[in-house]
Amino acid sequence: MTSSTSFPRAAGDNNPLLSATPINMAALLESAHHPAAGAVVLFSGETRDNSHGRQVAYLEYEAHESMAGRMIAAILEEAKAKWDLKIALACHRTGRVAVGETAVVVITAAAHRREAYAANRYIIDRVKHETPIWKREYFTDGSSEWGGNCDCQKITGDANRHIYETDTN
Amino acid sequence: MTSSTSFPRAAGDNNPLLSATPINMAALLESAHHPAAGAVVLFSGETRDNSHGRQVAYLEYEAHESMAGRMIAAILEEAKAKWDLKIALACHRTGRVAVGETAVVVITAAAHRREAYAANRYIIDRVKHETPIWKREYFTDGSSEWGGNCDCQKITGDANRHIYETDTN
Amino acid sequence: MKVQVYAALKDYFEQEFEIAEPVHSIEELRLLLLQRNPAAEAIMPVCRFAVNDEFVDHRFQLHANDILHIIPPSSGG
Amino acid sequence: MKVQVYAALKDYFEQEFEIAEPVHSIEELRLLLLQRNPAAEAIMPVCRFAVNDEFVDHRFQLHANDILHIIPPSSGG
Repeated sequence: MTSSTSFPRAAGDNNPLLSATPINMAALLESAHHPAAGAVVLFSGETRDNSHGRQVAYLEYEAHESMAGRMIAAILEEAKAKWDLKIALACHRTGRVAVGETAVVVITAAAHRREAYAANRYIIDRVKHETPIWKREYFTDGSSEWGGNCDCQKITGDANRHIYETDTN
Repeated sequence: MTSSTSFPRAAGDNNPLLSATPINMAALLESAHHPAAGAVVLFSGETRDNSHGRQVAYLEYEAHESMAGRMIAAILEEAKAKWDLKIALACHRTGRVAVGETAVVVITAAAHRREAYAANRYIIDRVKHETPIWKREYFTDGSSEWGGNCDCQKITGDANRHIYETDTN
Repeated sequence: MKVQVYAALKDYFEQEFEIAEPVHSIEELRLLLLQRNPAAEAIMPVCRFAVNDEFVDHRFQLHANDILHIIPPSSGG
Repeated sequence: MKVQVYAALKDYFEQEFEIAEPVHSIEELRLLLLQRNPAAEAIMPVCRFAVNDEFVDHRFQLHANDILHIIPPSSGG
């Protein structure tokens, strides 16, 4: 993985979109209040201690950072416009993420909760399916493998067409 | 409002279900990690600076505390069982809540994000519609009024039957 | 019988008061309160009643020592 | 032409390498890589190609100075 100290940032916000070090969740949440937002939704994707029946020791994330950062920023901007969000933040970890630690966080703030939830789910679904970020699962037995790929194209026949559980319209 | 220092608590958790003082969001979120939970969703309902076109100065929440606490605990337990949540927390403010401050927080942690989002929305919808908690809106012009009642029964004809946007089954 | 009301109901009744008259059901209590303040008809139909912290319906039979809470529609969150 | 691959693709190719042969399209590049390592057929069909950090389709015309990134299916989050 390319190491980098200057991660891309979303327009008008100071939070990195990718982070090689643990995400400061408290600070991020604290930064997400807005006087016109009655609803703030935070999603934290965290390393589970098991995957497909095997005991997970930790994950390691690799990213094509310049593309991933630019894509996350674009997804946030799109969601902001679509749901009139007051705030939209996201940050994805690279490197080693221990069990119970946050691998990705998404925060959305909107006037009402319907929009905050819908936008939040939209952002995380797209980040997970579309951005060039990959996890390698390290198991407690010492083995490891590339994990949990998006396999939408087995159904859509197109690597750029994904299936999302929620209707995002 | 009855003042009380011993709010009811949910079984097996140390967070108060009602709080007369600002909610420590960072601590609550920090307490919501679980090794078997890959998804944590937090909802924060916050005071907006406007309501029906009027400028809001702050809100004041009143509760029938013993009932509200017991009902919130029951809703959390029901959601936990329904979606196999690893963690379900909620806390609702009483007293004065400034613009941008949290009036109610719900945190759900589940193996996967679908369950964490669905349960979170289910809990906040029920807390808002069903529990004996009321807001009084104080406007910047000095006036105030009881605000934003649940009015589902105008449609259902029954104060105990509510309409939820999401299919909670 | 002790009655406690909340939120917008406080515009119509004292926050806490005693009922000396013999009332045997929620329905009788409701009618008594509307006699005391007919304007409460604006909100009473949408309120729920709780006895000893459990919601009850209008046919619920009351006892002299019951503690009544009258619960306007929720506006939490 | 410089090629960079990620994640599971690194089981089949060096993380970064140069292509000296003249290839004019993504499709030609794809075939060349499968000649070099036929086992990559297991993953190549589900990969996306990016040139200068933009996704491109198989008909995209390549130039000698392009930087190619081959992107396996995402597994973020």
